Amino acid sequence: MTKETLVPMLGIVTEVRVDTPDVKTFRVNSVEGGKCFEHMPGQCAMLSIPGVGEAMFSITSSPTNQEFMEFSIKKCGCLTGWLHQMDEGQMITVRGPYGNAFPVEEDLKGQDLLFIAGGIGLAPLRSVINYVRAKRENYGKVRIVYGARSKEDLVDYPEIVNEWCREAGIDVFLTIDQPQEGWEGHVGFVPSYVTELGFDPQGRVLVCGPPVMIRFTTQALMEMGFEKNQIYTTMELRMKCGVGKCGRCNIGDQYVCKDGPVFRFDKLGELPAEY
Amino acid sequence: MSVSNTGWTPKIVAFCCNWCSYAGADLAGSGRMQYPADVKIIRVPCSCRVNPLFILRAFERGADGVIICGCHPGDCHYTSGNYYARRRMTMLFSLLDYLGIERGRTRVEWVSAAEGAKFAKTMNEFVETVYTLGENRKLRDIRCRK
Amino acid sequence: MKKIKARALSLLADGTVKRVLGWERGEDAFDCSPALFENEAEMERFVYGTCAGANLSKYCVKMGKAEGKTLVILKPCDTLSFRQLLHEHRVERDAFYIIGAGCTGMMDENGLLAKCAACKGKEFAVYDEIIDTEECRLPTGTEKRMEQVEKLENMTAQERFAFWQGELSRCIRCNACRNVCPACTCIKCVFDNPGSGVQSKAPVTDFEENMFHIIRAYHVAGRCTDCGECSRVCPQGIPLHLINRKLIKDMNELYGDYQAGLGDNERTPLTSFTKEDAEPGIIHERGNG
Amino acid sequence: MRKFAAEKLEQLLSGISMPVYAPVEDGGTVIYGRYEPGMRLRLDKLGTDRTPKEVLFPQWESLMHFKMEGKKIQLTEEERANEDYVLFGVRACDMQAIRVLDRVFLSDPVDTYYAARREHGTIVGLACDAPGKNCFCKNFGVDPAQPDADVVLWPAGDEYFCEAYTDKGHALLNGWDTLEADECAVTAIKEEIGKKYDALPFAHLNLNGFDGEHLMEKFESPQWKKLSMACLGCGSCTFSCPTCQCYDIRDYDTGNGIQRYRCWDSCMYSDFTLMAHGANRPTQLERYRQRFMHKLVYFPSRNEGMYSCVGCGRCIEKCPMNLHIVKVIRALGEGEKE
Repeated sequence: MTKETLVPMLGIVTEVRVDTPDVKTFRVNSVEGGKCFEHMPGQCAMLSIPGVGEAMFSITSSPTNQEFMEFSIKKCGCLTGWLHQMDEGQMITVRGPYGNAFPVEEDLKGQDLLFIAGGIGLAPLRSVINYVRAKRENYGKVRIVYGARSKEDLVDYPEIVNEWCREAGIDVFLTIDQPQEGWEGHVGFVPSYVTELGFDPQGRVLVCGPPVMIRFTTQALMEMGFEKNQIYTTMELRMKCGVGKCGRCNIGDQYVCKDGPVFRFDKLGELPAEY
Repeated sequence: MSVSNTGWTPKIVAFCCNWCSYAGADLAGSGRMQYPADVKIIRVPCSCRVNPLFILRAFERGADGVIICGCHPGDCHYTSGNYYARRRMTMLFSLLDYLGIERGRTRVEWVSAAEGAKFAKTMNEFVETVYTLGENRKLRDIRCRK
Repeated sequence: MKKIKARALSLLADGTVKRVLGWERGEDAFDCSPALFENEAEMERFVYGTCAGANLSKYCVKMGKAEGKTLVILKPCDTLSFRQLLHEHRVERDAFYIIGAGCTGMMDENGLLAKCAACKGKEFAVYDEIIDTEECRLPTGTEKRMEQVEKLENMTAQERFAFWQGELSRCIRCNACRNVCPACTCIKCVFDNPGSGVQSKAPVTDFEENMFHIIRAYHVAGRCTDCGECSRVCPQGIPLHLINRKLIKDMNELYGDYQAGLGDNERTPLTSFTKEDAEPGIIHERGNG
Repeated sequence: MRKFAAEKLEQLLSGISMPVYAPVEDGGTVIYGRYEPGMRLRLDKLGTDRTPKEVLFPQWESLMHFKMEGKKIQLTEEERANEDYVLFGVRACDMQAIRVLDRVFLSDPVDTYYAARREHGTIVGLACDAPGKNCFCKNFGVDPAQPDADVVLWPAGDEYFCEAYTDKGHALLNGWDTLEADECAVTAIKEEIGKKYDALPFAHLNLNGFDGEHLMEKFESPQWKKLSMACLGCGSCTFSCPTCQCYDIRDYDTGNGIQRYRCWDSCMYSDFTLMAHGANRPTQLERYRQRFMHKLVYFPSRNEGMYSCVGCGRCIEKCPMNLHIVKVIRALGEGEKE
């Protein structure tokens, strides 16, 4: 943890991987080598390029990775546009970790886990998935439903196909929005695919994706009999300080950067729907 | 010229219209007419392209004088751009004057493509005026000081 | 002004208008806020009197998009702003029923408002009907409109600079002057646009205040009706209208008398020209340097 | 309890070796500015035009500098405040506001920029001998007669009673030439203040229901639409408020490096929550609601019932359209208190 609230540490981008046409994954090390700090799955960090801006990104790599941190970032604004132009060796500033994490050592322990992600929504869940894979004995069955607009838009496709799909005890269900040449898998939106697959309402569900997807997916899950306290999601709002002081990400009496970004659905229901 | 014992030379931003004044500046250059290197030329399509914010931004970032050059009234490539610019700049400079900013730091001059000599002369005069006014302190962002 | 309330109620009752944009009574005699009334029960809190200093024209930009006609109460000076908005096609005439409300000068706790002290007259520039009294047709205030501008013009440049630094350094960049201005109707202000390079939320240095206020006044030059709201709302009491008035004075002197919001010509002095206009150098020849 | 003659006050202030920030006039407005001998003190002014918050949390402050060279970045932190100073003449409401700021900035993780300033300051409070018609501090548990400061002054005609409550306060007061005074006089003053306060129009508002338990009920109130209708979305309430602490962090390219600074921001501004995919509070209604909900419901829900409104009355005076927190409390609350 960085001691000072607003002063970042320096990091170096040691590898840039092109995932999809608009998503790149950046490997970040501290200047001395190694990781900038330790984190838990679901936590975030503030990345910045001085003069361009600073923003919150979820840490995509698992804490069990001892060598580096990874951030999967979709190009959608000013700062992310700049990040996408970076080459290896570029220094950036990093501060964190911020926010709570998925309760991997508490509520999720010993449970069957269902991960549902859409598009870049896989980024925060990938950290959990790899954490769970590393500590496989602590968790039950793992099922992953992941959808994107097209095959090219599936983030981390090689890792999913080469590692996750081949691992025992992990079922991966992929889907894309539109039929596409060379794609033999499922076609359709994530929520309807979830309904189609039909899951036993037990264990814990972790959902992340575009707001619309989250809304319809949770509806589908409820219809299957899942309870609100079985479902977790992670949120994103505009943030500046990352420590619950600048007031930007305030929803109800919660600060998404400090009390979130991971919320259980029953808790979310108690908050004003300003997200 | 304009180098004193302190070594200070004024920074001048000149907005030149593409069709007349920029060509005039070109002519001054190719005719080997001397004017100070402190003048930084920014080419704009027409003198009426100069937004008042451009001028204020130039002052913010440390310019000591701003001059706008365009085609002579009646000769605008877009028929009437410089007529609008004339009114706008009159109002803006009058307002700056009203706020207590030195009048000599702003100027408008009409320079045609054939007037290389006038361009050089105007710049020499303007640099001289700004030089006597000294550093721009009233309209500068202190953070930009070295 | 019971007549205005009664008329508003009857227009509301017969369906001519769907809602009334007026003022709502507050905690005391000087406390009244602009408000929207949609039925008779709500109209119970309607008030019009010397506390109604706010110019309701700005709200009309938003309100014009609502379904059905809106009744709006405008004072003589407010009608200029409204008409200027009409010129700029920011409001639709048909969307509003305008009651021109007589005005004897608006007050706050400290007496007559500064903008009323230099009243521009009691003519209505646009209205459907006028409700006023004899007394309302007498001009209020005694101050000549350009008196203070002239005083400043006669100072030396250094004095003027000191005066404006003293005033503008108090600015807290709350944007009240901009947000209240009926002429400031840009959908996205350049000072709110991260891409403009001048977006800023705090008076970081003296310069930023200068830049904000120069651009604010300049951008409404020719469209500013001198309604005086900018100075009225300033929480730091900066006489911002003096910047706008200087521009008005210059335009009148150089390009002929002009009052924004009057006439049918949509061209303002800064969106028109003559071939014989004065050269910018003219400012070097006038007043104090 | 000590006392000194009122005429000696300026002499005492001038004698303090540290910088003194006190309510002084600045072109018609009253601000907490650096006091210099000969300046006119405005201890009579309630609800100063700018708040003492600015001394601890300035509207603008530099945080750090970056030098960019190729792919390299060099970071230099701005130095923290390290000079002792005195903040003089803080009213009870503004003092409570500083406690509110403490809750925000000194809670974990501590904001060291604020903490440094807080640590170096000695605050001299001033009891309100004449609370005004816009005052409603007691509703939020603030006693206008007893600011929660290091040293408190009670004006009483031609003298001031004073008492120190902390080590910092004692250190300051020990340097002053004061006389022994009778506690009873101050008790009488306090009673007098209480009576004056009770006669004020907003003295007793009903705050029942402004808490975390009624969060959704207050949030969903149909009143917000009417209340927010006239809101211009300016920041005059926010910037005049002694407790509003939302800020923005921005970078400025000075031409020879990047300066990262922080400045006040307002939840009333349309770009406050704007992200690449839009804003989550898209209209003025939501933004208006956010400000008052935060002060009256969200903040107390997080902070054991401590409101982040202190009843100073500045927003009543400053709002261009006379929309203010008392109107909100009355519209959303349960009527007047018996």
